[in-house]
Amino acid sequence: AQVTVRDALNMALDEEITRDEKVVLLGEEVGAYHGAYKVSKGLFAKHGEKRVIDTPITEAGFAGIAVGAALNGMRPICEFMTFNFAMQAIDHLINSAAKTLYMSTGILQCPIVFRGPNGASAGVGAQHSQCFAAWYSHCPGLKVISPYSAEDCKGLLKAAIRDDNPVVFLENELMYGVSFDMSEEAMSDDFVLPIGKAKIEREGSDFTLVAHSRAVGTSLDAAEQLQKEGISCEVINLNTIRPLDTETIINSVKKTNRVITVEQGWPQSGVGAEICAVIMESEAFDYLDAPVLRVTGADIPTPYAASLEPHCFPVAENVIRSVKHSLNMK
Amino acid sequence: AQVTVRDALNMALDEEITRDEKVVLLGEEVGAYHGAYKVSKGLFAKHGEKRVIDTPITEAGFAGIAVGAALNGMRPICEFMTFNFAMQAIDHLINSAAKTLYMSTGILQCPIVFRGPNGASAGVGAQHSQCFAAWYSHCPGLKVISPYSAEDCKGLLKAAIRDDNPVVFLENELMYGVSFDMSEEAMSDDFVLPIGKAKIEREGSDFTLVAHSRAVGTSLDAAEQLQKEGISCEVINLNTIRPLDTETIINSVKKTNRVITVEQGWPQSGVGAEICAVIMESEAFDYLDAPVLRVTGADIPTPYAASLEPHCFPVAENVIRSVKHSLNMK
Amino acid sequence: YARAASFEVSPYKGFKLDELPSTTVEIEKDEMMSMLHDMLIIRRIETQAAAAYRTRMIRGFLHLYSGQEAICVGMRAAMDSNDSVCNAYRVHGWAYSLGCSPMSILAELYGRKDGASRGKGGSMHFYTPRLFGGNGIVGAQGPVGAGIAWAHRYRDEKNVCITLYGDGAANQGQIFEAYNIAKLWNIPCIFVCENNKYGMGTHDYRSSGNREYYTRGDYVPGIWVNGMDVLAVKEATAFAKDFAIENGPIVMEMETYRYHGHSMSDPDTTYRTRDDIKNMRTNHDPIISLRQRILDAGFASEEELKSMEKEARKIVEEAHKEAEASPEPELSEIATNVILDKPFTARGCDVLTSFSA
Amino acid sequence: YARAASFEVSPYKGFKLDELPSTTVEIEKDEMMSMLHDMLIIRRIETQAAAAYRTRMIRGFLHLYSGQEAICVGMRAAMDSNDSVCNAYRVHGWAYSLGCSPMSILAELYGRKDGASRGKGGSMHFYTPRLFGGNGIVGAQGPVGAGIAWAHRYRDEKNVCITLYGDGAANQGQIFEAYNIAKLWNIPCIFVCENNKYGMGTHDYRSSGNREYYTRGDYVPGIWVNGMDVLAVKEATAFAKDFAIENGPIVMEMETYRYHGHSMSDPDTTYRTRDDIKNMRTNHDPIISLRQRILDAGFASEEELKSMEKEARKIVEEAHKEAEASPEPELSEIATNVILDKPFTARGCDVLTSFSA
Ligand SMILES: Cc1ncc(C[n+]2csc(CCOP(=O)(O)OP(=O)(O)O)c2C)c(N)n1
Ligand SMILES: Cc1ncc(C[n+]2csc(CCOP(=O)(O)OP(=O)(O)O)c2C)c(N)n1
Ligand SMILES: [Mg+2]
Ligand SMILES: [Mg+2]
Repeated sequence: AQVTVRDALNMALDEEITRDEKVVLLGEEVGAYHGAYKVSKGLFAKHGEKRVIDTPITEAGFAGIAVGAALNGMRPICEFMTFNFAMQAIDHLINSAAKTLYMSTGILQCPIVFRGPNGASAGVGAQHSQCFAAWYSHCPGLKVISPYSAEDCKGLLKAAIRDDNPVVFLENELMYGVSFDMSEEAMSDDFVLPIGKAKIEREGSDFTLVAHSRAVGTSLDAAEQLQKEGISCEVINLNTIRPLDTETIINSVKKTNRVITVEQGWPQSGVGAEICAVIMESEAFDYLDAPVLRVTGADIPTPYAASLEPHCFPVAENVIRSVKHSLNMK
Repeated sequence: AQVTVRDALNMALDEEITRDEKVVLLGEEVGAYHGAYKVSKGLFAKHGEKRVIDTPITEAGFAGIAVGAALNGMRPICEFMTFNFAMQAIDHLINSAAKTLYMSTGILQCPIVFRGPNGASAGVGAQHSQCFAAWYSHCPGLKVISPYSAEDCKGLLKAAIRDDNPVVFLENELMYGVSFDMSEEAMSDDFVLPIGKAKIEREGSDFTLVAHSRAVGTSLDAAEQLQKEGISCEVINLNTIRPLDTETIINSVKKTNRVITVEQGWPQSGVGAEICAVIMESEAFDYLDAPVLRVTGADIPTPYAASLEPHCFPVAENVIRSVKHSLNMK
Repeated sequence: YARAASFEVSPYKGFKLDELPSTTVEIEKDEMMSMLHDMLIIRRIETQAAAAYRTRMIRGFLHLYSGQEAICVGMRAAMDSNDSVCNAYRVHGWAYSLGCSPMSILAELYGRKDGASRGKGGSMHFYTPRLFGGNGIVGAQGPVGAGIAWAHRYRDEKNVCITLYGDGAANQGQIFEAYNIAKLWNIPCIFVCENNKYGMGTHDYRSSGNREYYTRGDYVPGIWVNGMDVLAVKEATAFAKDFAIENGPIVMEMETYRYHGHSMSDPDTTYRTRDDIKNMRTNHDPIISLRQRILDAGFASEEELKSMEKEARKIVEEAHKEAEASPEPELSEIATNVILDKPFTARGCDVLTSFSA
Repeated sequence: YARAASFEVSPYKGFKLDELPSTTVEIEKDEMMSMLHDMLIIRRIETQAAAAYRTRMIRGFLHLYSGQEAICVGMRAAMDSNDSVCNAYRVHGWAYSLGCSPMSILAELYGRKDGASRGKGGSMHFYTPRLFGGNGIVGAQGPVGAGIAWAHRYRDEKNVCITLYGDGAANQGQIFEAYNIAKLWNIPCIFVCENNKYGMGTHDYRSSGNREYYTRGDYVPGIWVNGMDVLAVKEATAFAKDFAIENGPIVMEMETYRYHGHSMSDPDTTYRTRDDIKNMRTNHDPIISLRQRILDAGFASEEELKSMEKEARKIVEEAHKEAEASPEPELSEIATNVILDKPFTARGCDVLTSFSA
């Protein structure tokens, strides 16, 4: 079936709330209003206000409450209207959620999912466009997921909710309305995908493109176009940023000998930088025929104007240009 | 003269508060109590409560107030008792301070310094030991300084206070009591160091060690020991993490052909990862005789016990082992 | 016609205040006419923006101020030119009141070069030397506004910062942190809660433990004002300004209403009815009541007011045309003001692309 | 000797409460003796910890609870075994009250394997199934504690979470956010402000706009309790627990005093005098006053109390010896419980080093 990312996420939430009465969804406008981006549409009516809970606009407060509830036996899904607003609560994600299992040597567990749209939408300006994948994946104690397709979203959100560790689940607003083909298997209530496994979205032999979230689409576009010029690209959809599936990356490099990383976030100490380091430090390095190049968001706060904003986020052309540069082509 | 890092910082604060009446220092316990780590000792008595201001324990509140004051013509130095607590206020550093110049197209400027101890101290546990260099340096609009010696601290803190951009100045508590020789020039009121310039702390020909903050000391120790085995290391003290002095790094790689990065923070998408990427993407790549390796903090929340904690932060031995591994030595 | 008149305005409610502003307000004709003019212009700008949003000339968010105009116009009338304002994202009315031309406002919304922020800020981010945003993060403007006010006091200026936030934002912890420091440091900050009853789709009884926003400063005195009565707003603001300069912070609650959805994409039907809105528009509109007062006082005739309305419409139409004609910012603008240092180069989306300023 | 007696305890102050707890407290001898025992043990643990800190057996921070023991002991006496506690870093007394042995507390401080968190948490981070830290970030425990209480209500348990913070922490914005949500959701959270007058070196008149902490919940009712009177603490907590389960959140202010510096490295002289401390120790000590009541009631003789004190000292001395004899955690512990997945490998400080769990 054709399913949008939004509906896939909605299915995952619905199924897991149904499956386990410890699971609740809380956040701003998730209930009566159906979610600011309608991801939780219908859930309030179906599951009631005990399970789908509207909060005031106080991120530190409700994220901390969600963490407390998780420590005391619940399995909350804490939605941030966007991850930009999670900065108000980030101490709870890092210090209260990610570190407590370790500090308590296992006395307390924190099974919680923090989710919401991450990164840039369209025309929302500098304060609403930041990608937090690199920040969260920097920190031990968390798992960090940044899925691409409807199937990824469903399978990984369900896995995240069932996981006993704190998980940061980074969605992308521009993807919510995008439809994907979804297998029958994926439509089932029991469909979960493994956290920590990257997915080869397209096999190829000349080049490896490593991407996450929306940038996977950008990479697939570029691969399509490059194929026409006889360049065969393998596209890796990371899906999970922490723990990073280094094995899949390394194996691909061994095959293609060339890598471009593709992400929407800023470059410095971003996800692409980590992939460069992973390749440096592994046997993959010896297989490189050319240095790894990064395609990233521009190193600039996001401008509003339609004439500027598109230059801040990668498109297929950036990938193609990088590939050709790497191959010394014009 | 022999000067501790603490006294060097104190001198910088004192001189700049004296020099410009727009400059104020605010934070928890900076005044009557002389600073939790005595960095601001004597300043309250000397400059009075108008210039050296104690705040309640409300980081979002006082950091936001400091940003507002900076936007309205003052030049505040906002101290966080440690940068762990700045997570409560991080939205103001990123969204209120770093992005306003851009969003306002230059109508508003935000000349502010956020400073305080960053990274691990000794025996303070998981919530008090995090290094934020990678996080802040990820974000355009900020300058990020992570100095090493007393001279660096003095010259760069003064430069940060005089800079018209928001600056994050990351100190290290374990360095406060360490003494360094300070040149006569550096003792003067007018001594400032350029932001964005790395410093070659030790010249060498066989290997480049790139480090910041306390890890510079670790690298110098390692270089010293390796010299005895005939391996000559060049030690680069980054001093500034954003903007990164890629030129100095690249030039050194061209000379030595081998690099180890050394930092106290976690590995994933850390400062070392960025250096790997910078080398990948520059002509330096072609000069590499071996892949860049990272020496970092362990990928673990910091444990308290004295038997575990030292394994979480790099010592000279980690650098030496990495160097020898790179050289295929035993 | 008369030159001035006095009016009975809506009564205030006080919290920990010994005195309240006068409910008899003496005002000159010219000032009243100019208030009406400004409110009409703001209303027209918002109407024009809504239309442009529908034709996709405006992207992203668009938070309209229609219904709340009496607040910016009334408060501006009590400010002097060195007073400051720090606001949230519902800011077009304030931008106009503090000197942005209708053209520069619309051009900003259209993402054009002649926009108040050269098209780089967008709908939420307006600035003038005394308007400190246009902040997109709910509640962040609370401490920032207090800091702006602190700088006034630091320089011994007899000025305040008017720091505005909504009924939803009123629950944000950093608002309380700002109250506390403002009280301790005696900061001349006027905290203004624009209570339009909703934070997005949430009625404030679902978000606020105490809905008497003027009392929420605890140890900070407060005053409730009918935010639909521009004369009451002006009078109360003058009072609050004197109070703040003398005594430190004060909280003002301005009760008001927004006519549009939260942002333009808000369906606006899950949480209130069209009748609710119609009732407010008909019976509590700040422009209608000001207009009536002008007529009652004999300051102007129905025809004169009609022509003022026409005039306002024309001004905004011309502004729209000019804004529409303004070019989009050139690519060379992309890297300016990331940081002040020059020369400055920012990396673009790939290793071959960079932008310089 | 008598089996029970009744005492007049320190009067309470109420905020938005119709009733107050009784000031006449009926209590059995055994319970009183056990309270004294517990307070003595806690005091000895802290004294021992202070000594160990001076010999560098304890690293980093060490926040002692001496002077404040009546709070954890009195509150524990009103709790049942499924009630929860969420605290800040000044937590040793609470760890003991909720079941950590003196040995496991000292061993944690010494960084040993038999420590309550196997030496990995340290002085600030204690846990039991019902003690949710030991939190090092000032104010963070506010919402977390409310969330713990929320889970109790979600499961229809008749339990509360006692959520403690200091007079300094009371200004943190997230405390107000927690009050608000707790009120809206009717959460059975007892917010307890342990007002020991100082946040580090700052007297609370320099940090708090309103120092009547029991009134700071605005729409959340409050009660002031003499935190040096263990019987008043117990009675008021029983009252608060009933109230919270029925009506939602309540704020308790416990007025108290800390005898040591903020942490052991605090010189403790810039902000108060030795005489201040001596006065509190002599005239307001919670142990001395409980002891006197026991004597007055004829529950025990001076000699019996002396021997109880000796006994407490012995228990802690033995605990110290055992803790000291406990080995340091093995390196294999370094990577356990970073994450629950198994097998798990964490990167160490260089590319050749890794740790597995
Ligand atoms: C910290 C943060 N959380 C959430 C949002 C999303 N958001 C934008 S406006 C808004 C509602 C605010 O309501 P209110 O304060 O009453 O102001 P109004 O829109 O009514 O003017 C929300 C939830 C945000 N911008 N920032
Ligand atoms: C967010 C944050 N800011 C600052 C600190 C440093 N700090 C630790 S305890 C403390 C004082 C707290 O005082 P209070 O709340 O009165 O508790 P008390 O120590 O008196 O028990 C401070 C400033 C911290 N741990 N967390
Ligand atoms: Mg509102
Ligand atoms: Mg205290």
